[in-house]
Amino acid sequence: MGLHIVVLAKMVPDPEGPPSSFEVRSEEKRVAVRGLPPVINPFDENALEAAIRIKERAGGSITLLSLGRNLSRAVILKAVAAGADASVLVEEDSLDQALLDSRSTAVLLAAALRTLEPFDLVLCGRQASDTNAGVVGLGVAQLLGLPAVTLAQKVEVADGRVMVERVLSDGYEVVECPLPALVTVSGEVGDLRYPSLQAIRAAKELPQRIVRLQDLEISLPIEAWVETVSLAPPRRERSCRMVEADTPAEAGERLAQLLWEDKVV
Amino acid sequence: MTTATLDTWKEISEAAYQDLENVVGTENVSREPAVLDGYAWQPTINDDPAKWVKRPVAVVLPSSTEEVQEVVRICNRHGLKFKAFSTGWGVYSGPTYDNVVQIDLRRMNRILDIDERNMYALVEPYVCGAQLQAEAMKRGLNCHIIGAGPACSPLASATSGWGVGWDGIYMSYGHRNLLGAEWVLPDGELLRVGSSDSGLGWFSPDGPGPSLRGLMRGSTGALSGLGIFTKCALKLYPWPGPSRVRIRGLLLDAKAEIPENVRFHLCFFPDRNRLADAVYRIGEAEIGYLATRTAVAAFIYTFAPHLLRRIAGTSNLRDVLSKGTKWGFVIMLVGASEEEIDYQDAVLRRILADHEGLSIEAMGVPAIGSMVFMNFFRVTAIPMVFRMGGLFSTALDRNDTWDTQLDWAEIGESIKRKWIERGGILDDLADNPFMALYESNMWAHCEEIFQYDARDPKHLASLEPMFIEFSIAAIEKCMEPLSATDARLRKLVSPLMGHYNEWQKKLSGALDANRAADTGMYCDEIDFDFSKVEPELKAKLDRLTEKFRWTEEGPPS
Amino acid sequence: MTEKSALLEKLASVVGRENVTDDEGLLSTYRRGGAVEGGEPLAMIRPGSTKEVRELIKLARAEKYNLVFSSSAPPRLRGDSVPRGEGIIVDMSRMDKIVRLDRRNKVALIEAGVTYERLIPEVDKLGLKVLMPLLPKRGKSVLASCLEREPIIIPKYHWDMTDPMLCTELVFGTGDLFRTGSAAGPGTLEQQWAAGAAQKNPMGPAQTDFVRVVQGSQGTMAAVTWCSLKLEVKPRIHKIWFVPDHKLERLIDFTYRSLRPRLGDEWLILNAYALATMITENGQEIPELAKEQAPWTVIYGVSGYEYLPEERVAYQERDLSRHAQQAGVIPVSEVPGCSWKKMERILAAPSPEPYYKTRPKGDFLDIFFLTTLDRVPGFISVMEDVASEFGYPRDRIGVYIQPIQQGRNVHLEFTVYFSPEDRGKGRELYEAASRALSEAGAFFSRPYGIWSELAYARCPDTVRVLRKVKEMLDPDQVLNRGKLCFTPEEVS
Amino acid sequence: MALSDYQRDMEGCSRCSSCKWVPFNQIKSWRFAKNCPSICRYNFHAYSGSGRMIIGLSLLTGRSELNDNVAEIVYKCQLCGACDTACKVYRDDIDLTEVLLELRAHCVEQGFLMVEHMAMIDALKREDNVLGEPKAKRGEWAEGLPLKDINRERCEVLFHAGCRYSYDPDLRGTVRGAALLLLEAGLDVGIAGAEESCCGGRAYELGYRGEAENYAEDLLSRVKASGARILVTPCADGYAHFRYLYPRMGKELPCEILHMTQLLDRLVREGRLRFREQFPLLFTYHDPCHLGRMGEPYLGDWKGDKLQRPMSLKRAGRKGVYEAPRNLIQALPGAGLVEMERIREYSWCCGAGGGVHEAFPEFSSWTARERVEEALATGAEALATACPWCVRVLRDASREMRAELPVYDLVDLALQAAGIAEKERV
Repeated sequence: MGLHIVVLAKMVPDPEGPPSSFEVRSEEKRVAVRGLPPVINPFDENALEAAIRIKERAGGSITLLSLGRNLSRAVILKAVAAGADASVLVEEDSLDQALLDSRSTAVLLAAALRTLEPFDLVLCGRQASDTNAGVVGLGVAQLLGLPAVTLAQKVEVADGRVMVERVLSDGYEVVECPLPALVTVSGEVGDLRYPSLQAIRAAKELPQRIVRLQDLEISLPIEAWVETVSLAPPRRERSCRMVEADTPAEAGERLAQLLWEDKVV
Repeated sequence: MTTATLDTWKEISEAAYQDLENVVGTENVSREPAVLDGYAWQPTINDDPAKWVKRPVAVVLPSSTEEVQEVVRICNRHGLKFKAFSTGWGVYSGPTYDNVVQIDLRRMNRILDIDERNMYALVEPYVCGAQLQAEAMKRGLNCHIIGAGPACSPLASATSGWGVGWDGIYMSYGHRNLLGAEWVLPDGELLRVGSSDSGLGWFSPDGPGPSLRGLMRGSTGALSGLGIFTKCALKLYPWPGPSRVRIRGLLLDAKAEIPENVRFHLCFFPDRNRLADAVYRIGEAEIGYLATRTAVAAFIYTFAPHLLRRIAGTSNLRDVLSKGTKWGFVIMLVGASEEEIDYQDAVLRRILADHEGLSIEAMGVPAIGSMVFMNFFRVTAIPMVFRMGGLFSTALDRNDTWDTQLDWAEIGESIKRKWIERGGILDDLADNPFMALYESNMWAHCEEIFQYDARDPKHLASLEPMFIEFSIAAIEKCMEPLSATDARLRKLVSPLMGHYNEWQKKLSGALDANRAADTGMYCDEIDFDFSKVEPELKAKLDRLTEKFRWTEEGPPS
Repeated sequence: MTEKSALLEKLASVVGRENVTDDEGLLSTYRRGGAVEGGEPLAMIRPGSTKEVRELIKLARAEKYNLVFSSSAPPRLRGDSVPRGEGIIVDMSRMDKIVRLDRRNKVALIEAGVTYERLIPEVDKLGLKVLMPLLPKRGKSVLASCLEREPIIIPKYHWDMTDPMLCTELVFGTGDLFRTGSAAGPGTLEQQWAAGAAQKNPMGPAQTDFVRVVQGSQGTMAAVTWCSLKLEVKPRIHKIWFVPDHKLERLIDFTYRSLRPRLGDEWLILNAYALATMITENGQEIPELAKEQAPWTVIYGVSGYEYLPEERVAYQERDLSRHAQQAGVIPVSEVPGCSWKKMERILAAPSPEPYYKTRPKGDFLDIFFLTTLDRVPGFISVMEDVASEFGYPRDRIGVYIQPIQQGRNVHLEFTVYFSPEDRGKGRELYEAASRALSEAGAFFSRPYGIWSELAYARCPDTVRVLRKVKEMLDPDQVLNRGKLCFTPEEVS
Repeated sequence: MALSDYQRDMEGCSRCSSCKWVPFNQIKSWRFAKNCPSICRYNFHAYSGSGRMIIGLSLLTGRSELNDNVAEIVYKCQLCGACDTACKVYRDDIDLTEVLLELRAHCVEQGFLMVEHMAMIDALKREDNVLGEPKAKRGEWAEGLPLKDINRERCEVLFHAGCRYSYDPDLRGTVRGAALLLLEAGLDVGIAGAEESCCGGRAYELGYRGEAENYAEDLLSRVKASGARILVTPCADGYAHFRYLYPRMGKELPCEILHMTQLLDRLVREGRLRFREQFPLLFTYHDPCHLGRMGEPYLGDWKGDKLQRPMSLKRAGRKGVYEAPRNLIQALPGAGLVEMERIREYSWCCGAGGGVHEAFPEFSSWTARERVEEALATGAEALATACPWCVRVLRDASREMRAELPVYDLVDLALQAAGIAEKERV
């Protein structure tokens, strides 16, 4: 058996939707989404792309692991079709992605990952586009006792080790660690390739396993460590000031000055 | 009816489903709950507040008589019931049991023959009235279109339902228009009724000897409770007008080119007696192509609810409308020749004069004329009754003389008025009968239509008590409530009418050994829930049933 | 007691001694009827009420009697009331009340024994008319004629095969009483009348039409004690026209054109011989008179009713002459030996005695069935061919074509006339012709005698279901045992 | 809005089946009496307008669950609007098309997506068109034409080519012709070229509302910037979305919106465009759904009980574009027009719409073949229409059927009639 990579993929509402598609429901402490499809969290897509590139070079297999309720088969299918070999869905009505905290998610994923052993590499996005917490990957590594590398822009595997280019604010660094390991991937890796329709249709034949909570070795309920105290849309205050001047040039100058003062530019 | 819930719904067995697939192909059978619910939503003329009827366990779309037979046989084998469904209008189309396979006959949709000279058509179940009429018109013929409108299957109404329509004065009644039928019996065997069973064509529905047409239906059909009709020959009637009536517009904005040999009179009489007498004379004069009594006020309410809601708030206007136009009568005359139409028109005018009636010759009023022409000719107006609130129901009695039917209109109106005042149904000025004459007034029909909004809980709560009240009123009037396709009512009235249902049950037993047909609308009997009925009404019903119950000697004198 | 006198005693216990007889003179008329022969009537009994009819049937069930109901006076033309083997004749002629006549609703309620002869004048007094078959026997029961689906001569009033019969009271072979149509209840007839009803709706009750099963059943399903009958308005003006022509096809064309818009009242087509048979009571004259006629004649009536009668006649005559012109035929007001007035009288009354078909030779046999008008010429040539084979002259066949169901189909009737001593030959021709016509597609909707065998052989599915119905309505085979497809061995 | 906002509409279904038929006044034969491709093809009641409302109600009230089978039913529908029009003949309080759209949005939100539609949406996101063609090539059709670039200058008339016209090589001549005709009439015409993007309407129809709103926003700002007085498009889809969907989303375009046929009709009537060439052909005309009944402008919203909604706000297709294309045919010298049985508000769909062409090509072409049959039954020598999607599928169907029925875009006819075809053709 070759290299076994597991990619963690969270299903989120399409983050590219217009603001009007997101309705903050303060009383329910959640964001309702209207008119947007679920997608794989874009950073997780990057992770999958990274996995596929590794596989292209080093061979092996990729398992896509997702967790939640009502997981869209179509979305999984498209992702799998891009280059994975199998998918595992931890699915239960109680697993509302929008309400699970990072710790619970990590516990569940870690438990699910144990059922997938042996694996060599776990890849996931640097953060999820809906919560932007960026904690789950590290949590999983901690729970499984894996070395973890964050913010990858390039991942390569050779001789039982993983080489990662880490994004820094002013460049990147290269780190290396032994396998098995967990790497969180950043957007710089590049977009997930787009599978052809034939590939998507063919992917229906790839193995898919549905895992229920009772199949996992965990004690329930899982205690959440984070409590949402309140949720409210940011108050947008608009004040309008007219820039007055005799000539357009003068007005422009004054506008620039005001913008500078307001620290907009 | 018992409230239809999903509590008892079970999935069809894999084996039975496989068998169905083998007969009709996978694409023509479904057990998908959402698809099945498409057959369980039957709100029209349904007094169950749930509006849902029983969900079938599967639905199949056979394409031939042989496939229908096979499906019926599968139901027999697997202990399932079947319920056929053509255009599927109204609660009668739906299952009443838990283990029903709904046989949707939609794919059997051909007009197999139109015999122009001998004036009949051979049709399959999913031909609708408007289609048959359009094709008949090309041959100078027309067909009876029932009151439920041109979307309905002429086969279904002639073989399995009622068959009431405005054109009855000239084109009779569904059952009497049959010239033969192909009938898949509840055990899956085939029977052709009449000359077609002898391989001699579809011209005669009776014999040799006794007519098996008598088994398939009576005033009312068995509503699939005694098998499935897969073809029937129906009488066509002369249409001396153009092969196509050119119309612009869809309904209220319609502009029709009205043929020259058609006249349309909207008549008003000063009182009931003169209307009644005039109609008897019209019948004897054998004129008319379509006819109905209509209380114009209610008609306008149905057609233009917005307008009426706005302007009829005042009691004056209501009075003018409901009293001034109460004794209205609509008649369309069609002449095969110029001389004939002139003659009919002259006779009508003479009758009107003799009975102090006046007529608006509606065709002379452009906006009304072109609208009403198709509304009556093709019965396109009918779905308008859904307009006021979304649903309607109707109080049916057994048809007999024109006099009794005018009584029924008044009885219906008085009951309705009470429920309108209670807010139990919508206000259409109460007097809104659907009336028809048959065979030049050989007999007549009336049903009192009422409109409601199923989304209004108060309306929903009114339906069952109203149903009972109308039924009691019919019995009191010595008339069979024609809604006795309801198992509760059947149990009540059968003993008052020669225990007819004992015979229906025997017939069902003779033809349906495995009880495969869904007999809920045919010969089942269940008890009324009288807890919803006012005690004095219940007492009245008890008195009536005591009075009318047949004894060993026959009807009590 | 002899077996016979025991039988008579038992029957008398139901209807009284005076209404039971085994008089051979009376019984002998039930030994033969039409082509049916060999009946063995044991006794005749005349019930006087529905109650007695029911008791009689109950008795028959207990004693396994075969009851043959009969309402009309002889001669027996069809054989339906000739028992198959032994049978007790139940003569309904005592039940002859005209229960009610209703001018407004144009309806009569009559018992089984009421004849055309009795009913016509009563109805006439109200300005109404009875819908007549062609020249019924003088003693013909109106109810029986309807039950046997005798065609009426005004096709526009023949909307459906039950017409003109509407509601009925039935006693099934089980002995159970039943009422059909709007007579079924709730309520008695009187209560219904008080409520304004008039037993005019012929359908039901409810979801079965038992009257249709009883009609055409030749007394095998139920006894019928009374019925309501639709009547029509007696015309203010009435005129008869003849359209003689040597080509039947032209008259068929004319008939199709005219019946479609419901022109005309009476409408029938006769060949020369049948016409001649009708218009003279002197049998000697018939061959000559027939030669003077055109081979074929349409006879139609035109009427004006209460309102604008002249105008009605005028438009109808104009439209009819237009159709005649298009069909290439000419309406005339008399034919040799018969003015339109005379024909009007003939059509309005029962046949004078002796029955008109006996005029040419003393005896005759009819072969009739249903078909459509366009198929008539084909059947005529079949009939003529068979006649020729038997040396029977083609021009001595009587042909009567009666459009029914408003022209959608026709009753086609052939009559062969022969002297009583030639009955054997006549029967041979009749049987051969019946078989040939059946072969050619004749639909014997009223299957008397050998026609049962011919008709039911064609429709096994119908037979299967009919037997189930018979089992249900007459489980002990007490009603006209052995008729139709209900031969005892086959039913049990 | 959400599916639950239409619960009353769904509960109001009387199941009268009017939605399955051409409005009854207009049924002219047995053969062409039905109006809904979906139920005609798949037959279960669930595939009708009524059946879809019942599905919605069933899902909403928890009687059944959404799954792939159900979603597929939801998507096997061209959203042609014929059921809605037929229903509205009788009903004031049911907005059937809205229910169908809500069902799709519901499917999308729940993740029951057709992969083919996902591909369209991804293409849209990547390349700003639903065909997945390169964005950079969008303006190539206009090469060499003296059209203004609205990204740089203002213009009087903004010409929006639409996705299919921009890329379908078969329709290249048509779209160029459209521009040529406008130039011929002396109009000041601009285009967005490579910067033009999809109108987003198809995304809306597929249930991807957020995506649609993004594009509406984009187009609105572009139109504003162009300063155009008129926006004209030969794409019937685009036309309908600009006139109905955009204002409904609160993104009304600040200019007159015309379909190409309307503008051509106007130019011909004003004498600014002359038809010279003879056209001795008998035509029949196919009303594109989006130009006809679905092209009815947004009439305004009604809050509250729809039973009380003024008739002027009832969307029944009456204000669709029916006359302009017919006027154009009749203006062609020597040409005749013979109508099919199903026309105007109750026209039979070409089969392409609602994502059916992409997800269920067999169903799309079945629907188109049915239309070609109907056209052939008129005895017409040619079929004319006014929507690139209709042209595409009807042409394909006619070819598949080996029918001798050329399918014309009205723009091509106008172009030839105006006699400017030859010199400018690419």
